[in-house]
Order: sequence, then C-alpha cells, then structure tokens
Amino acid sequence: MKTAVIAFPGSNCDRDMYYAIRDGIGQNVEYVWHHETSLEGFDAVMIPGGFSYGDYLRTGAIARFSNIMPAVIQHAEEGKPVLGVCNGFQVLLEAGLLPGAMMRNRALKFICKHVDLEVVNNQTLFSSLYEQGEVLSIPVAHGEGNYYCDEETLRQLESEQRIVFRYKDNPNGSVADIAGIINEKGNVLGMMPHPERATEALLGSHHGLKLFQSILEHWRESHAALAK
Amino acid sequence: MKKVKVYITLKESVLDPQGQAVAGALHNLGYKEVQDVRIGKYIELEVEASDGPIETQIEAMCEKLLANTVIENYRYEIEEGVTQ
Amino acid sequence: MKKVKVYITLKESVLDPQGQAVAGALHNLGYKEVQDVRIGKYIELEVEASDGPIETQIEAMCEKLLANTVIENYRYEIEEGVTQ
Amino acid sequence: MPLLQSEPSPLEIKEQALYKEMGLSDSEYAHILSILGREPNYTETGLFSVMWSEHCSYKTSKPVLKKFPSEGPLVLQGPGEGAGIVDIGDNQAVVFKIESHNHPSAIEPYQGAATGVGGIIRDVFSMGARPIALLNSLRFGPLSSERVRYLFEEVVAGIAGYGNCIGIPTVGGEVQFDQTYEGNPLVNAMCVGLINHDEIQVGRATGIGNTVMYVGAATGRDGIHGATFASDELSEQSDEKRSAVQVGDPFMEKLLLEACLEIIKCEALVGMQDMGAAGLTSSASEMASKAGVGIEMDLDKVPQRETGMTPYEMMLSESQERMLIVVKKGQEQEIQDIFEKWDLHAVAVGTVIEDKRFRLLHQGRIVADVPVDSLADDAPVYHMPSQEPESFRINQAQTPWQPEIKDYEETLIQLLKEPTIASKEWVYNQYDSMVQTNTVVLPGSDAAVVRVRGTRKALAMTTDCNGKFLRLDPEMGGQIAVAEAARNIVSSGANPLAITDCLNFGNPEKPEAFWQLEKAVDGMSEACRRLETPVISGNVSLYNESRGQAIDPTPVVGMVGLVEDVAHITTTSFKNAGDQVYVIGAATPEFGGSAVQQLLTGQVSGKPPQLDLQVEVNRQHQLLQAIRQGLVASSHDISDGGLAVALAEGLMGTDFGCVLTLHSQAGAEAELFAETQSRFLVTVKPEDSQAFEGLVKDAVKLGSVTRDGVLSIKHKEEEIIHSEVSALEQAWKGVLPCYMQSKTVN
Ligand SMILES: Nc1ncnc2c1ncn2[C@@H]1O[C@H](COP(=O)(O)OP(=O)(O)O)[C@@H](O)[C@H]1O
Ligand SMILES: [Mg+2]
Repeated sequence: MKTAVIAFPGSNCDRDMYYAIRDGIGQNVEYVWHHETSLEGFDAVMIPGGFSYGDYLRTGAIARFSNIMPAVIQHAEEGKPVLGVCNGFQVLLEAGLLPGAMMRNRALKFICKHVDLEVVNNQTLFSSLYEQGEVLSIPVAHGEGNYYCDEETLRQLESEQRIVFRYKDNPNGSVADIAGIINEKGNVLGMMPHPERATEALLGSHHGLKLFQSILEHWRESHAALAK
Repeated sequence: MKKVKVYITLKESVLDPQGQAVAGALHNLGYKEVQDVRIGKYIELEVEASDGPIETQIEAMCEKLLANTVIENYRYEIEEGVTQ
Repeated sequence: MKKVKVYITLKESVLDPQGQAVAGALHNLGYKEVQDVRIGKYIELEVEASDGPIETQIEAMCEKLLANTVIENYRYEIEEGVTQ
Repeated sequence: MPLLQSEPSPLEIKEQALYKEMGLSDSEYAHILSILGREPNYTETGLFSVMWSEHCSYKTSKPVLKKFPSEGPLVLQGPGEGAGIVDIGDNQAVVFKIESHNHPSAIEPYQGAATGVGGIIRDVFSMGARPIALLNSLRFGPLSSERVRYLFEEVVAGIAGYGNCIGIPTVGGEVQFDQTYEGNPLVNAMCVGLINHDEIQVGRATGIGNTVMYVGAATGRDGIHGATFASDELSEQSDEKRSAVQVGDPFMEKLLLEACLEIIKCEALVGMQDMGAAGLTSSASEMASKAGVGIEMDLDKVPQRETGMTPYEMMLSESQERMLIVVKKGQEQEIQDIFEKWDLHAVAVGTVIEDKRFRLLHQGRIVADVPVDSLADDAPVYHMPSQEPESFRINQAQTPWQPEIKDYEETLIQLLKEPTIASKEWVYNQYDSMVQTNTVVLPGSDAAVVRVRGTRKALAMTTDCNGKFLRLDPEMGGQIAVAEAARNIVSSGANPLAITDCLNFGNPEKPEAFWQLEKAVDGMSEACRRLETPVISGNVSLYNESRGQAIDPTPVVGMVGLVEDVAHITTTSFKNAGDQVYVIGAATPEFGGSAVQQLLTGQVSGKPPQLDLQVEVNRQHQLLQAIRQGLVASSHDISDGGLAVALAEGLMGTDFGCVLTLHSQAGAEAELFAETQSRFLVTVKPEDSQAFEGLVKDAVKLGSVTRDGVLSIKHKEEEIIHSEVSALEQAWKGVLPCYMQSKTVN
C-alpha cells in the first residue's frame, strides 16, 4: 500500500503520521506538498494534524483551497481511503467532504490528554479490526474540536451509522459525543483524536495501530479481489 | 480604494461558547444588566476598484472563504470613495 | 432592551498575522484587488436598560474585559429602542 | 512618527543629554564620543544604546557569569552562541537554552509569553538544530488576586498558543506562586533541540563580499527599545512604553524553522543568526564582529510592514520571526529558492566588507558608520558594589523554627492545596506535550523524557528553582537549585549532562541585590562542578522589581540528562502492590524556607536546609546505578512539602495505597515535612530489595505498596495519617481549576 501524507504550510503532525505508517504498519509512505496537484499512484491519503496556515480565520479554512485539494477530492470520489486527523478533519469539513463544522472547545481551552474512545461502528474500512464497542485510549490535542452539526444532519449520521468513534467522557462539547465520522460512501474518515500518536506502547498507547492496520487489510482485500 | 467591512456572526441556532463565557465574566464583574453576548468576527478589507460590481466579488469571498455558512452568517458594508 | 454592537480592532501598528494569512489566501483565490485585510472582533450585547448612562457601562466593559487595550482599539454603537 | 528630519541632531543629543532617555549614562556617552571621535547621530546613539544595554551586553553580570564552569568533555558549544551544545554520541548532540520574557509578559501576558517561546525556539534552530521540546518556568503572585489570575491564564495560553501551533511539544516546567512575584511575574522559556555534529551552525559573517540576507516577517515598529526596556524596573511609566508590544506569529516561525533547517544543508550558507533582542542591530553586528569583518547594509531593502520607518526604528525594531543569514556571493538563488518553497522571501540587504565597520545606508545616504567591534565588544563592564544584607545575618542567627503539628493528615491536605504544590494539570493539559511522537514521560513526573527516534536513547529535562531558599541564603539556595534539577534527572533514569540558567534578580545597582547575584552564582557554580554539569548557555534578567521591591533571587536551572536506554526510564508513580517503599537519606529537622513553614507561619525565615554535595553526588550515583540495573520500580525526589507530599504524589492517579512506619530519630514532623536535601522516595520489587539495599547505602525501608487506596503512616505505634488517596487527589487536583473558574476572557 502506498500512502500519501499531505503537508500544508503549518501542518505539524505530518511526520508523526509518516512514522505511524512507515514504522507502525511497515508500509510505503510519502509526503505530498500542498503545491502538488496529483495523487496518482497513491492508495490512501492522510491529512495530518497541525495548524495549516496558522489556522487563521478558521481551522482548515485556508488549506481547503490548496492546489492539492482537488486531487484529494477526486481520490475520495474514486472511493479510495482518505483519513483526516485533527486539523485534517477540520480541512475535510471545510472542503465539504464531511458534514458539519468545528467550533472552539466548550471550555475555550486547548486540551491535550489521552481520552477514552468507543468504537461505535466497526463495519468501516478504518475500524474493521476493532471490536464493536471496544474502548480505546487515544490522545486528543486541539483547541477547536467541538463538532457541530444541525439536528437533521445528526439524525442522518446516526441512522446511517456514520459515527465511527464517540468520546466516553466528552472533552470538548461535541454534539452527541462525536469524535469521528465517515462519509456516505464510507471511505472518508475524519476524527479529532490522534491514532498516529497511539502506535507504540512506549508512548503510552498502541490502540491507534489497528486503525492503520484496518486500512491496510482493506487495501489487501480489495487488491486481492482486483487480481482475481 | 474602497474599504469593505464584513461582519460574521454565528447563526442564531448555534451555541456560542465564547459568548457565553464572556457573558458569565461580565456578570462576575457586576454587569448583571447584560442579558446575552454573541461574538463574531469583524473583517476590514481594502479593495482596489475593479470593473464589475464589487458586491459580487465580496459575496463570493464571503461564501468561499471568509464565512463558514454551515454555522455563520455574514453581512458587509462598502465605504464608498475612500482613497489613499 | 438595547442592542450594543462593539467593534474591536488591532491597533494600527500591531502585527496582524491572521489578516496577512487571509490576504494571502484571497490572492491565491484570485482576488488580487484585495490590498489589505485586518481582522477584529464583533461583539453583540443585549443590555437591559438601567439607570445611568449606558455609555459609561459599555466603556468600562470594553476597557476591563472585551478589548485588550494594550494592543486593541474599540468602538461601539447603541441601537436604541430595540425591545424583545 | 519621528521622521528623519525631525530627529534630534548630534549636537542636540549631546547638549540635552537625550542619550539618557535611551538608557546610556554620561560616561557611556563620553566613551562613544571617544570611540567615534565625533558626536553620534540619532541612529548611532540608538545602536549603542541597545547593544550596550544590560540585556545585550551583560555589562553588570559579565564578571559574575565568568565564575560558571562552562567546559566539559562533552561540551561542543558553551555560552556565547544562540544556544549551548552537548555531545550525546553517535554523531548526535543536544542543543538547549533558557530565556526570560518577564517584562513583556507583565504588560501583555499572552503575547509576552508567546514571543518568549518564539524567541527561544529561534535561538535553537538558528544553530541548525531541530527543536524537540519546550519547557517553561513561571512565577506569579498569589492566585487570590484577580490581576494575577489574569496574568497566569494569559501567560499559559500564550505559551500554549505558540508551542502548539509550531508543533514542538511542551513537555515540562514549573509554576510557583509567591507574594514576591506579585508585581513582577517571571516567564522563562526553555527549548531543547537535536543536531548532528556536522550540521552545527555558528552566527558568523565570514567571507568578504558575501551577501547578507534578511528572511522572515517584515519589520514593523514593534518592540522598539524592547532591549533597554527589559533592563528597566517595572513602573507606572511602563504603560507608556506599550507601543513596545510584539505580536508573535507561530505560523510564520514554523515556515522559517523548516526553511532554515533545509538551508543548513546547503554549501552556500555561511552563517545564520536570529534577530532577537535589538533585532537587526545585534544580529548583524555580532555576526560581523565574531568573524572579524564589517557589514554594510542598505536599509531601503529591508522588508517593512509600516510606512515611513526611520533607520533608527528599523535597526531597533524587535519584530518577531526574522533571521539574518550570510550566503556565499553568487549563490543567493539557491537559498532564495528554498525560502520560496516555504512561501518566504529571502532579500539581500547587505554585504560583508573588509573594513571592520558597521555601515548603514538609507535613501542613498550613510546614516550610521561605527566600528563594528565597538557595538559588540566595547560595552563597559561594571563591577558593582556588593553588600551582604542585614536580613541574611538575622536569618543565619535565628534559632531554627520547628513546627508543632497536631493533625498530620490535615497538614498534608493543606500542603497539597498550596498552589505551588498542587497539580499543574490545569496548565499542562493546555500544552500539546505529545506532538512529534517522542514524549515518553509526559508532564506530571519528575522530569520529562523525550526519546531520540531511531536509537535506544532518550533525553530527560527539567527546570527547577526554589526562590524561598535563595531569599534566606542565595549561595546555599543556588546549590540546591542545581542539585534539585539533577535529582529530578537522575530519578527519571538519566545521567545529568549540563545546565542552562536564567538568572532572574532585582536591580544590580543595589549592592544587596548584587550580593545575592554573586552568591547565587557561587553556589550554582560549586554544585555544577561537583555534579559535573557545566553551564552551556543561559540568560540574565535583572531589574525584576516593582515599586522598589525586588523579587526573591530566582536563578532557574534548566537541566538535560541522557537516558542510555529507554528501558531505564523511571517515573514517580507507584507501580505494583507489594513493592517495598524506601526513602533514601535520613530526615533532619530543617524547616527554614520549607512549604510547611510558609503554611503554618505565613512566612519563611532561618537557614534553608543544608546541602552536602558529596552526599548528593554519592546518592545520585547509587540511585542511577540501581535504576540502570533494573532494580527500581518508581523514583521521586523529595522536594516541596517533604516526604509526605512525595508519597501522596507517588500514589496519585493509581489505585494503590501504602502502609509505612516511620522510625527516624528526627521525629515525625521532620520525617514527613522537612525539606532535607538529597532525599528520594523509591519503590522496589520485593525480589530486588536485597540487591537494591546493597547498592544504595542510605536507603531505609518504610513499608510497602498496598492495593487498598489508603495512605497509612504509623509513628510510635500510632497511625498518624490514614487518608483515602482519592481524597488527597481531589484536594491536589482541584486547586487550580477552582481558582481559575472565575475566568477572564480577552
Ligand atoms: N508550566 C508548566 N509547564 C509544563 N509542565 C509543568 C509546568 N509546571 C509543572 N509542570 C509539570 O508538573 C510536574 C510537577 O512539577 P513540579 O512540582 O515542579 O516537579 P518537581 O518538584 O519534581 O520539580 C512536572 O512534571 C512538571 O514538568
Ligand atoms: Mg521532582
């Protein structure tokens, strides 16, 4: 599997994501600079955390207009996996690949700590190796992770099982304890917690590893299917 | 050169945690008469005159970038005849 | 009930990194006619009528809490006769 | 807006003694006259005034700083450059420095703290190192004051705002609250970086004809005279200097950082230095002076954010996020291309010249022309008079104070509720402590530990200083500050390598304040020699006074240690039920300057606890050996609040408890609450206890870790403490959030 990690000016978890894929699941990974316009040849795309363009104006608002974004959108339309973590999630919201918007944390403070996440839907390509209802310890690190959507959107997300992760103890005020959601097709996941920070026991948790392994397994299966 | 003032506010239906915190702080300071606080953005743009109606331009900028219309409303004023 | 609109802007000489980033983004989007962007806050207060001039109250709130007068200026407008 | 025409003439500056407003004394001005052989014009007077300010020239602290041991077998770069460098093997080295931003933070706490962080990061990456961690050491007045809560809240937010955005984890630090800092908070920021030996940069402008380039944010009028301002007492007048407020742009700095780390790989790069205090003036003149050359700059080329800036303003501006680099002539394009990639523009603003002059052109005219060495090297050096204060003699002569404790449990709870001792979670949860995915020990233990990716190694880091001890006895307090830092490092499983220091003191023109500075440095130097931790970098912040009252002498020590193997990493929290609990070192009834003295009497007096450096060295060596042999389950140095607080901290966040019996000669008060030096609290698996006792001579077994969540302590057959750990935890964790609830917003 060949993975692209998109780097915007101000991305700062790009390296962490790179290591999670290279060292965590031993796969091929490359940085793709925001100036680029093609994602040709990549099987999966990761939009990492950080403060793209300083997060000035609104988180993710400026990054969404980068040269690379049309390619990301196209990659998503082709049904290939796109994972947006933290700032990456915010970019996906601004780009309209996922519904809703992000607001400042309820307590108006940046918050960084390990939180407990419940796997609400393990029937996605990102979560297939988890047990349904499994509780994961994964760090959050954000100032604007307070997910908002209107009631209709929420009903839709719920009825379509598009909420993949929920906080056990909501740290930021997100609607319905939402920590991560997926698009209708099921190939674009946005989440505030950082699975790439939880791939080594030495750093406190390896619960994020299975997320990357799930993506890999999905890729293997779909490739095997293609080969037949 | 025209000066454009853009006001961005949260939609009525969206909870404003920052506004609430400020309201709470004002109450603590003794300003009990403050009933509600909403916090938005105020953006000043200096725009060079170009052909075509400036309104269309400004609205496009707001829709695309300056406001997130999922949660925000915007309005703007154009100060005519400001030159430098 | 009165509606008070407070505008908070960075002082002229103070660096506005937000404004600069937004100006850059607007240029990239093709809005080359935008020369300068400054970003401030827009605050709406609902204030119950009380005795004494409301101006004094508002100014005190701005000085104490709403604006950081070390780097920001503020101005305000009072919309008279707004009732709910 | 002072336009050139309206600037005072050289003669006016002299006759009306206008140089005084810029902070130059009569004799300093006379010295400039003799250097130039004429009257300096307005711009030139400005250049001298910033370069000869205490902040840039260290004119009063230099003689004292000379006493620090700064060499060692591993030191690759001592004081004098952006940051110091220590070898950690395998062609790698660790780079670190601490710096104060006290006065800017007192005026505009968010931006003051943010730009403090930005500045120290530039110091580290201008050496060519990638910053891997940030720490901060903060001091405020009591939290009962609304102004203090505002400062505290905004300072923490500013540190978070900058560090989180730029993507360098903030992994540790300290916060203390004491009346002495009420009018003058301390905000010290430390940055640690990693570098390969062959990529070390020095700020030198070698090579006649080479090009001087400016890169980063455009210059505005911010922070003009910031450097002299930092050398002034805080007073009501400071409000008028508010135009000096600088605003940080961490996004810009992130781009600058990445671009600079890319250009150090280019052969075209000659030297690089950040524009910190005194901005363009200090970076350019120091780079030239160190290389034995001159520099000529054309100020019209300097990127400007505001219109109508004068040479004086440009040269003194302290706009943030700017770097000056020297590039081989003809190879500018290669460098420019890299900056373009990061959306930055490198602009040629000058040339390295043979003539050792600092020459500035503006609109076709020479607006300054002075010998370059005179700015950097000819600042006067003052040997200030020093005098032992009366209070020192009184404290030394006092009969030692002893507490009378009726309720041990209540005393412990009260201590845990002291904001200085209470959990700092409210602070560090606002910091991204994990970005870069190398932080093995997060904030909350003795020292933070950051692994070196791709190796088995890790770096432990801490900042420490107990100002109360220095108030009573600056020499002993100075020793203790270094020793305590080393204890935190060792306790985490690392070998202390070196220190950086930030000397926060009062007005050195007052003989008693200068005496404190001298004595503190004597004490620190002695401890550094014995603990073999040379001083590789540092910063001096004097004039920390408000309304004529100086702060406690507060020389903050930032220390870094090397963990040889990540398997050695040890934390403070208890690990298993059944483990044996040991205390290393016997208690003595020393309570001067202790938290319990402050709690029960509302003040501190007497002598601080005495430190025997030989004992310290022995215990640290033995403990580190035991840790490396895998004999230690948890380890915690005993500091503020004594053993009782250390025990509670070891239990916090676990489900464990412990049962202990005190059998010391010194009495239960001393055993639990004295701040006797060189002590550690350690837990050991039962099967390791024999080996542990064989290695660590002064270890005494107190009891064992239990499963029941209760801290139980017996003395003379009587249970003097029986506390639910959850109750202790609640007390300890609730304090800061409770104070900060009545929040301020801006
Ligand atoms: N300002 C701060 N920033 C980050 N971490 C902090 C800060 N203040 C305290 N901490 C963390 O809280 C823990 C306890 O601090 P402290 O009581 O000063 O430790 P010690 O007494 O062992 O030196 C440490 O891990 C420290 O790094
Ligand atoms: Mg400690």
